[in-house]
Amino acid sequence: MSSIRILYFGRLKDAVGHADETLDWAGGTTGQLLAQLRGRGEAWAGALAEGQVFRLVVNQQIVRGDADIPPGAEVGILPPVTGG
Amino acid sequence: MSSIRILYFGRLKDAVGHADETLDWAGGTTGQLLAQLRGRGEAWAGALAEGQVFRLVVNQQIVRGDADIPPGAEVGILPPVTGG
Amino acid sequence: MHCDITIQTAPFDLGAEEAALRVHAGDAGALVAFQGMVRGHDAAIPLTALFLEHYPGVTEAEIRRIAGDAAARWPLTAVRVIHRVGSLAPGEGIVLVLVASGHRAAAFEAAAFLMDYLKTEAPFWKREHFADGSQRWVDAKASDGDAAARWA
Amino acid sequence: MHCDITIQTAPFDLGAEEAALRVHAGDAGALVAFQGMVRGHDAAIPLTALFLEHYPGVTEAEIRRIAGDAAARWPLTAVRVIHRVGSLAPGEGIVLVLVASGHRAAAFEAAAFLMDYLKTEAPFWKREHFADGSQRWVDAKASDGDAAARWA
Repeated sequence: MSSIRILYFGRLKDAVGHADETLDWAGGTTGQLLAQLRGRGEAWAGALAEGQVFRLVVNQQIVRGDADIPPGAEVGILPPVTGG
Repeated sequence: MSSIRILYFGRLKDAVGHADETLDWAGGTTGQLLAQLRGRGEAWAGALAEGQVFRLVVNQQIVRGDADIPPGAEVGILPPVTGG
Repeated sequence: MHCDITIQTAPFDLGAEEAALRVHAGDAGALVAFQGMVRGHDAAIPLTALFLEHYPGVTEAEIRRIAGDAAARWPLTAVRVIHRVGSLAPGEGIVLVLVASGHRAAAFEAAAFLMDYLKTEAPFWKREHFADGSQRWVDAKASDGDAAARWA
Repeated sequence: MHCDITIQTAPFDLGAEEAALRVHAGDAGALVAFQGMVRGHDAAIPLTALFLEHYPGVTEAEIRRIAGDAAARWPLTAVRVIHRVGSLAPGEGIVLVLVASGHRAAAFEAAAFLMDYLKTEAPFWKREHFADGSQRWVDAKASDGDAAARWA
């Protein structure tokens, strides 16, 4: 069975309780992934609410809009950034 | 008899032929001094023409407009600047 | 254009980086450097440390891409970016941006552009550790987003 | 605000000046440096040297005055200006401006403001010496006057 690896950064790591996870994944988009994760309950819906997610990264590429996530992908979920 | 000391800078030194001079001076303004120096002939009139003089300095203070030059003053005549 | 991007835990040295950059800067007449330092008294409680994390690989690639955008926009001869991650004490340098150009306005604008990018778009996250033992992830500032919007 | 202005014939060192300035910069989070270098290939004939002169006393006082203007306009904690005079070879530093502030935009703008002033208003004059033995006083550039007019 296919899966993806999800990486959480910054405050999202604390909010969801871990830095990374492996998720069964037959295929789909970033929008479908976010909807699925938000569906895990109130804590997840809050942690991954619109203003809390700044960018999604698929296989080390920042993606815009509703992008495809192929099985086997690495997906980074990035909260608003605070560098410099 | 009273006098002033005049200092020339940058290309003005070459244009008038010396770096400084002492001039008899009973009193007057920067405008009167420039008129007197320009009256020395065509070379002086050209060297001290409007676009060639950027600032006048009286006793180490940059002056604007037609400023008073007291007897005994040091007067700097500054061509357009090219620092930095 | 010469372009050198590093994410590191170690401190950096402005003087050494300037000397190294000038080897690659050619006949550039203008060099602008920006150095950001950890502020110890920005909040009500004194800061004891700042912890920074990034997305290895992605962050470096994104900074390299934006440096390329800057080079397309301004006539630059060399760009150097160092961003630190890990635990930093107040007063320590966090970020260094060096830009060399034949034109001083280009050097100033490109350095400001790169800093605005690093503040608003580059994947870095800061956590503040305070003298009372508390800690918190830093909130993104709206003013930084406004600064970056200047270049859009 | 700490303010240190020097006109000197000796070379300067960006790293040493940055370290010295930070002693006076307090809890400033942002430091911007501008360094100008002698360009060797700006004209048709290669440059062998640049000679700079100033008006001793007047030039220093004017730069100090303009640094005060900058401090009134932006929240600066420290300003350092070094301008060299005498004979300089291509590649050598001519001018160094360092500005420390709590705010990066203020540091960038104040450094650009000081450089525009130094280019267009400060009493300095440059003479170029070329590889063929010729020399000439540099003409003031209209573009520098335009840059300074931004701040009026």
